[in-house]
Amino acid sequence: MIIKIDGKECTAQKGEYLLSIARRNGIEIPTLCHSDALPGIGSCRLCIVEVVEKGRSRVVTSCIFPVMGEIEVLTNSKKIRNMRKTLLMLYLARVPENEKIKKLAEEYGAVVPERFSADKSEDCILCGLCVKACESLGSSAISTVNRGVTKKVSTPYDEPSKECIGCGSCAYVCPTNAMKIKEKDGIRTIWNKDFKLIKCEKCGEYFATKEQIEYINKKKGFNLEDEMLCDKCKKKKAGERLKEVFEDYRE
Amino acid sequence: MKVKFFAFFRNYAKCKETDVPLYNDLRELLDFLCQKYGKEFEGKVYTKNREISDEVIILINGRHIAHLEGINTKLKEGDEVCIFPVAAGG
Amino acid sequence: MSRGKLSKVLMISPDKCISCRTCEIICSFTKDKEFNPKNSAVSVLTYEEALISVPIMCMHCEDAACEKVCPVGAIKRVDNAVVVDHEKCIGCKMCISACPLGNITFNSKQKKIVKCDLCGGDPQCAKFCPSGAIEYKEATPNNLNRKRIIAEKFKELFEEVEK
Amino acid sequence: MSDRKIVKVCCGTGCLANGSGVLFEKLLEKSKIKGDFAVDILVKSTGCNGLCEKGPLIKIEPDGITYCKVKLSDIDEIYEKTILKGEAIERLLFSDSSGKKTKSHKDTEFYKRQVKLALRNIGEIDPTCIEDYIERDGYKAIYKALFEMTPEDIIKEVEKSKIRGRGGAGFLTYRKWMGAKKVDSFPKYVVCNGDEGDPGAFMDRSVMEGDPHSIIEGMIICARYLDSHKGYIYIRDEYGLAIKNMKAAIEDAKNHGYLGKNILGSGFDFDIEIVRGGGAFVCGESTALMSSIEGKVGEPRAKYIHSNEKGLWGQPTVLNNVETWANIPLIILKGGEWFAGYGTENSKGTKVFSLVGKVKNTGLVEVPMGTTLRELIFDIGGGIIGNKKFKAVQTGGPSGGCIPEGLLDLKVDFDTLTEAGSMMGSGGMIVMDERTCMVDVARYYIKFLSEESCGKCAPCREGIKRMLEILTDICEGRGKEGDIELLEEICSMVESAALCGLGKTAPNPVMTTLKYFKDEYIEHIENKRCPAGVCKNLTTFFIDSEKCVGCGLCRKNCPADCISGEIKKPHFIDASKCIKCGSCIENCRFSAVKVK
Amino acid sequence: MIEIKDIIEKYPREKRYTLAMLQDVQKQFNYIPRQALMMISEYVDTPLSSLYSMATFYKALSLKPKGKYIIKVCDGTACHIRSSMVLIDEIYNILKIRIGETTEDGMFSLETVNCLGSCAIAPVMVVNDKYYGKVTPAMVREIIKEYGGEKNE
Amino acid sequence: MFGWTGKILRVNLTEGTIKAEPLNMDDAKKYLGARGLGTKIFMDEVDPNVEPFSPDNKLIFMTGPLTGTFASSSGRYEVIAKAPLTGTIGASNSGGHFGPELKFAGYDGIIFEGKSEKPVYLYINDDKVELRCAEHLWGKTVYETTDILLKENGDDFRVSCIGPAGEKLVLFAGVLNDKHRAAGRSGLGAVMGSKNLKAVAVRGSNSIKVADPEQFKEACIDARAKLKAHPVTGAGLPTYGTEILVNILNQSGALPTRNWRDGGIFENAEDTSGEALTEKYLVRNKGCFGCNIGCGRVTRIPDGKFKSTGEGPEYEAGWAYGADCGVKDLDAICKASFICNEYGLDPITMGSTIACAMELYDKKIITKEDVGFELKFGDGEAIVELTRMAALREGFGDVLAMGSYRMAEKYGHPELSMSVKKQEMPAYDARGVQGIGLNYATSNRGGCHVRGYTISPEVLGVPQKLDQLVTDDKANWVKLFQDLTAVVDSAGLCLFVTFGIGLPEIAEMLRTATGFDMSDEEVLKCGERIWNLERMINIKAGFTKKDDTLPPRLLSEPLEKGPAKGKVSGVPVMLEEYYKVRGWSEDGVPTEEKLKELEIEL
Repeated sequence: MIIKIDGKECTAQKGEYLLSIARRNGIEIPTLCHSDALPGIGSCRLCIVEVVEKGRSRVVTSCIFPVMGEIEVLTNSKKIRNMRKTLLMLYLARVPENEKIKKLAEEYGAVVPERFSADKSEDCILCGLCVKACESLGSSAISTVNRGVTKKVSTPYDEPSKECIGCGSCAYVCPTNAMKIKEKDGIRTIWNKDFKLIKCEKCGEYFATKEQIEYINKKKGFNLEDEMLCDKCKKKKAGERLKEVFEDYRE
Repeated sequence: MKVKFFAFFRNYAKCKETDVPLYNDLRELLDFLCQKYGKEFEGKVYTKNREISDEVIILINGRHIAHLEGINTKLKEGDEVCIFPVAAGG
Repeated sequence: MSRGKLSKVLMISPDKCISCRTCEIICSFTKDKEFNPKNSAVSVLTYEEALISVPIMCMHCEDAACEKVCPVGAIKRVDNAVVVDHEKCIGCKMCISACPLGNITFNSKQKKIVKCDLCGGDPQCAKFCPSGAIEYKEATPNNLNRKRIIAEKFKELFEEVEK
Repeated sequence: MSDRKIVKVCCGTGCLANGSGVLFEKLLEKSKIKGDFAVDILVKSTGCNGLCEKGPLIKIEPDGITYCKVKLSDIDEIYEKTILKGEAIERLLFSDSSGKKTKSHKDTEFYKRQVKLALRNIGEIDPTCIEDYIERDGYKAIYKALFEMTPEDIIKEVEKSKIRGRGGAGFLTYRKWMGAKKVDSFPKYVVCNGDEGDPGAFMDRSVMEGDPHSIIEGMIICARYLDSHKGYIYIRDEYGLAIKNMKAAIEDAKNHGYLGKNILGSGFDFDIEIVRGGGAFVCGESTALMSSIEGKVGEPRAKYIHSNEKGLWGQPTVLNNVETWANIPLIILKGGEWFAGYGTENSKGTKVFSLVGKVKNTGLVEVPMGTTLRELIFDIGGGIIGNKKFKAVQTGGPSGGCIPEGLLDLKVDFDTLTEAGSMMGSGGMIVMDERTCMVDVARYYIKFLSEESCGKCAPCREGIKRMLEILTDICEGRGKEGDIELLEEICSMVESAALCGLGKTAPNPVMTTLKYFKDEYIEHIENKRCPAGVCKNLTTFFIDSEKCVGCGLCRKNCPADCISGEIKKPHFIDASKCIKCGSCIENCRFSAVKVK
Repeated sequence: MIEIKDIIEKYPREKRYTLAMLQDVQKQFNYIPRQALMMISEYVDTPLSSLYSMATFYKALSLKPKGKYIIKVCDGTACHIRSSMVLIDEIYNILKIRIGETTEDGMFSLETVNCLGSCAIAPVMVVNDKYYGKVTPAMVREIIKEYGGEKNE
Repeated sequence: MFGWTGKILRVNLTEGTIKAEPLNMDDAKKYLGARGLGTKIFMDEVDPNVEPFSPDNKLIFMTGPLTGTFASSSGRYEVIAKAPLTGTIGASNSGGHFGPELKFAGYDGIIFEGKSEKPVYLYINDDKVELRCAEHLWGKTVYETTDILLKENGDDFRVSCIGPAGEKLVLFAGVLNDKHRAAGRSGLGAVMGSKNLKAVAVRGSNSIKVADPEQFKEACIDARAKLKAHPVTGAGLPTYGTEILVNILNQSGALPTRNWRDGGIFENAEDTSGEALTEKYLVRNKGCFGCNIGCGRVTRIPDGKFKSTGEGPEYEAGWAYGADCGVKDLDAICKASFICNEYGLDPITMGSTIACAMELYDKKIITKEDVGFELKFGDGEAIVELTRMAALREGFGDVLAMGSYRMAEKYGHPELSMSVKKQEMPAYDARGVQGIGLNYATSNRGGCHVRGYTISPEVLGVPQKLDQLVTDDKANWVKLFQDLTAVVDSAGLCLFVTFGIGLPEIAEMLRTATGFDMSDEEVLKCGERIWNLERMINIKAGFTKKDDTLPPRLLSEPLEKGPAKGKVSGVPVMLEEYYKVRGWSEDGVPTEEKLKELEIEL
């Protein structure tokens, strides 16, 4: 099936999400809460586009809009740009110092009216990606807490979570870099929980939390306890072996 | 007369130098050598049009054949012909 | 699945490697359009005493640990390559810990997993290796055999140490 | 056979709050007095009659006498005079705005103009008594649906009725059902949305409390059509009585073979479970409600795939509102055409409204679609309390909007309300007078939404937060130039970009007040004055010495003791002490208290 | 004393009953003890975080103990325009608690609700399950007295 | 920022301060990078008359816009300072991996100022840049220093350092990186030593971006394909390394033998040839960063007393220790060359200086007493021992450490030094190859072949064959080669790419990398600009026309055999023409108009 995105003809499978069709065709639609790995959340609303179907235009969220028929899509119409601008104004009002949002806001010409109060240290836009990522790991150490304007992301009781393995996926998927992970003296601190990092037996570099290794062993049935090496040293070790193999081979 | 080979020409000739009968000119000598050392040698010395290849340097008594009469340079007894691949360094 | 793709393997010949790291440069460029050997999926390890350099990259294992450990299915076998879908990656780095060979790394600047994907069937490292130390070759019985011998020796060596 | 008197004591939440429970106990006690009477007394507690304002209400049948505002001390007299002798007690009769007394409530203007379909049984039956329901043709429709009609027949009737969902959006019910039917995936679910959350609306509560079987019957019919075997009724946890009555009704229905395995021997199984809501307005949104039933946080999801195709646990699910379900048995029993005989071109049947606010007769009313607002408010509702000036009527709850006087002749149906910038919603109708500040109303709704938004999507969460910030500032005298434009900008974005219905309609209260009452905003922002005298920082009350007769009522009612004056002489307000509660203005009978 | 375990085990081990369990616990204890959250988490095999999320999402649930008597003042539209907020002020005057707070002796908690569906008798106030309609500040004092409040004066 | 990283480190060794400064983009566009840009900075900041070992001399490390990219052979960086050996502007170029690593760390270059009180080394790990104590490294060889620094800081560091020779201010000490790669000539290692700067250790994890990635890649692929296809860069160099030239030059009669005394034919050339090296010593090839050629040799002296491994020797080193010293023992030649790397010396100057000493000895100007042992031409053991001694300034080594000119001068025979501007000429006899003589005479850093390698057309016929025995038109060729070389050096490429590709390919890579819209001609103009700037520095330092000459031997002693029999160098004739071609005055000074045309501001 062929759909038209910004005038470009794109082939699409029925039920495919609009955002991924657009991306596949090199059409960039801004989004903050999308990850291919995780079920669509549709919370950031930045990826809204106009869909014209049977002469009727409507605004849809491209990341979760399944294409069911031959439609025409406008990803960057004036209307959409204006909406994104207002939305980014609201985002920027929420996280005034966040670089990512500042950049996007600038792109869309969004300026925050002075009247809005703001917490300058805030970086979270509550998109919920971190929660989904943690869930996909099976840890679910964090969740959204409260609702409405008081909503936030946290661990139960704001205390160090038993489930958290300190992998940092939450920080990885976070579009605004809101997660504060501290690493100091072999201790990784995330969500108020301190993790002792495992030291590479060779180079002494800290490379993973004990809980991560346990996770791999327990949940995935591995046995990674023999020799704890960082990726670089593992590679060196493998290289060493290969070298030996080839030395033999050469002779 | 003497022909000296250098670099991988030694691989084709399987020697560093060889004494050959006198030939009239360079072309005759090269034809003889091609016959003697085979296709690979020929491929390096000649182009498809049987002109001297760009990839070979031939000196006759230390003079580059470009400054002599090229492939038609006459040869005489006692001449020393050196065959190099084009090479450089520094 | 195209048979053509299936029938090629990445072969390395450390004896030919001149440690120029062209593979690293082109690999990082292919992935990021920038030059940065630290972000390359292939690394050239040089052993001075042994007078040898080894280009090392993902072996695309049959039963890949990285694929198994990924919680979101971001690592999948595509034809003969084990490939990371970066859009799907959630950065838990389990694959890095799980890979026994250290062939998955993390680019902390770009926040990205770095792993060989055979460039979609046209590995650039092999294409531009000036010395033939990395080659993408038809899986002839000969080549496969060589690869197998090396793999076995490799395994042997590993097991020796592990035990 | 002795003369049988049926005493119906309204035990809806409204009347209970006014003490009807005690009356019922007392009457029940009285009825058990064994005496040599010619009458056989049956005392029933019924659901809400709608006229809560006048409660507690007691009806005595077959005499057709209705008493209002009954006190415990009146019971003996009622027993002696009315029950035993059939005499009406004048003092307790309903008197309308003109003061005219009416013997039966049915003769009042309030009732006369109503057409009770969804509310057909309420106030007439004891909701905990299934026999009452059966007696009034209850469960007849399922006999028809199970034994006489094919699923095709069922949907045809629903289609003919053209009934639209009473929950708010007004989606055609038969389409929803058909959509779920089409999907070849089982199980399928039937859900009743009883999470009535709109402030100012209580239609659903009263149906669930007063006529639970009608809902159950409606759901069974749909289940039969869909071949669904499981239904859920999602009820707000706050609705204690509704839950209790629904539960009892389900039990009774099971005991009578209307629910459970092999219903009435038809071989068809259907069961209903009650799920208590957790107290979240957003759970009235269908997808959020389903999440809640699944045991999750009640966050909505996008509806690009309709929930009738992928709903509860991803299965086809028909979700209808309480009032819709209550109408279904009638449609099956009397035919879709009959139902479509009521209402307007595109909105068929009747609609229940909860008419509240500054209107004389507050309560539940059911009228045919197309009745004008004026009829509703002035004829049925009896006009504005204290004969003050009507200002606006708010419909549709937080998702709706405020309709000004100029549109009073609007025929109320789904489409006209939407056109006016409001919406039908579930039927809340709040009347506002000149003492209502429209900016405050907008602020009130946005505040409500700021607490009730689930917070998932940014336009709604952040938009509402900022709108509230602006509106609060305006109400508290910190309004700035440009605020109106900013509000408009945010509104228009939130309207299109929010994820769910709640978010998309959240700007409505702001947009309609801005549309119809922009002057009030400007007055607040530019002149720092609240014309309605509601926004405390912007209000100064004063007493018009020309009008003040010195009755002292204001002084007595002033909680701040800031009014002084001698009897029969003009009074004064000490503005420095005034807490701007407005009790003086409410209590003055001479319109002498004014807002500067 | 009913134990948490008894409440939970009334329900099958299915996630969909978590809300019901939480509500029952809430009803029993006037809040959701931490232990209950953990037990439910284990019972229905659901992460603690998702239960915590629910417990903080739904207004009917509370993680902090509430008073013996929960005063709910309706701030639905109808009540609002009939000055329900004045009642809140009055309650503060009497009990010195604001919305969301509980008196020190643990007797009263004050909440607002967004419509109790009793708009016709606005403003409405509810103490535990008992409704009071057309409440005035003066009535507030009386009602609180009924429940043994107003000790302060 | 494309091509360049846009940042330069300024390290004040006196103060111990470090700061990162933005790159001047106007200069970058005019002088490209590496040699050009470094020289421009030198010009702007340093008095041309500065004493080389004064703290006021600055030592500049600079990369080019192509350094560290996919452009083949882009592992280059340049070291620039006032040169102790020559007193000219010194600019020496090296490959390996250090230069790219510096760019990956985020810097186009480093300017070292002043002098540290104690030995230090500069530690660079991306943004973390520190001067660290190097007392434990002082006295250590290049290999040892490198190993220690890698061990201390991690094996993904790259080290550029000096050996004992640099520390001891040997006038031809080099700066070595990756152990075996040298910015060898003109004594810049001694400048580094004079500053008490032992090493620079760098590790970088940043990316180098180019303006048009796709076009740039295309340009690089095109260049790589041409290099692969060319017989020199695709076959000759990879197979035999640079030593392949020994036999060719020898057969052409232009291999200077025994301090250029015995003409251009060395009877034992075959023993020291690339063929011999390949057969007996070569272990494997080695490429510098991103090199498509891979001319580097990892070599092993398999047995005997010199048994060891190392890299090289390159043709020039092989010649300096071989033909020039009359040595045919390849073991000794390799070993001596290895020691140069280990101790941080320039093997051309070293070998030539020994050759000069051998002639002095042969002429009995110096004796066994001076040297400590006999010093005859052809003595393999002597070249090894003297190299070590020179590096450590032991005994006669202290004399050798001055270079041939100062040594010969000391003994009253400066004419026996085969040097131009006191720097020893390399391995092509200017009598047998006329053009290269003009290049030697005019090279801005003294006797040098890689400022304008006319050997390529004159001997090898690349890109076309010129007659090496004539002087006609050589001025034009020399100018062209000098300017193009300046471009290649400044771009960050290896000069060897010019065997396979030319200006169009290089200019295209530069354009697509930097995004600057420059025509081929404008690129070449950059080269000319650089050349003239270097010339101006030398003029300001007091160099004149009389310095643009060759040793008298080449001007007056005709060759006695071989194809160039009877020839002397035609430099005096060619020089006049050269000045004209360059647009300089008769005295060899760039005219006002020329400087204006080239937009050189002084």
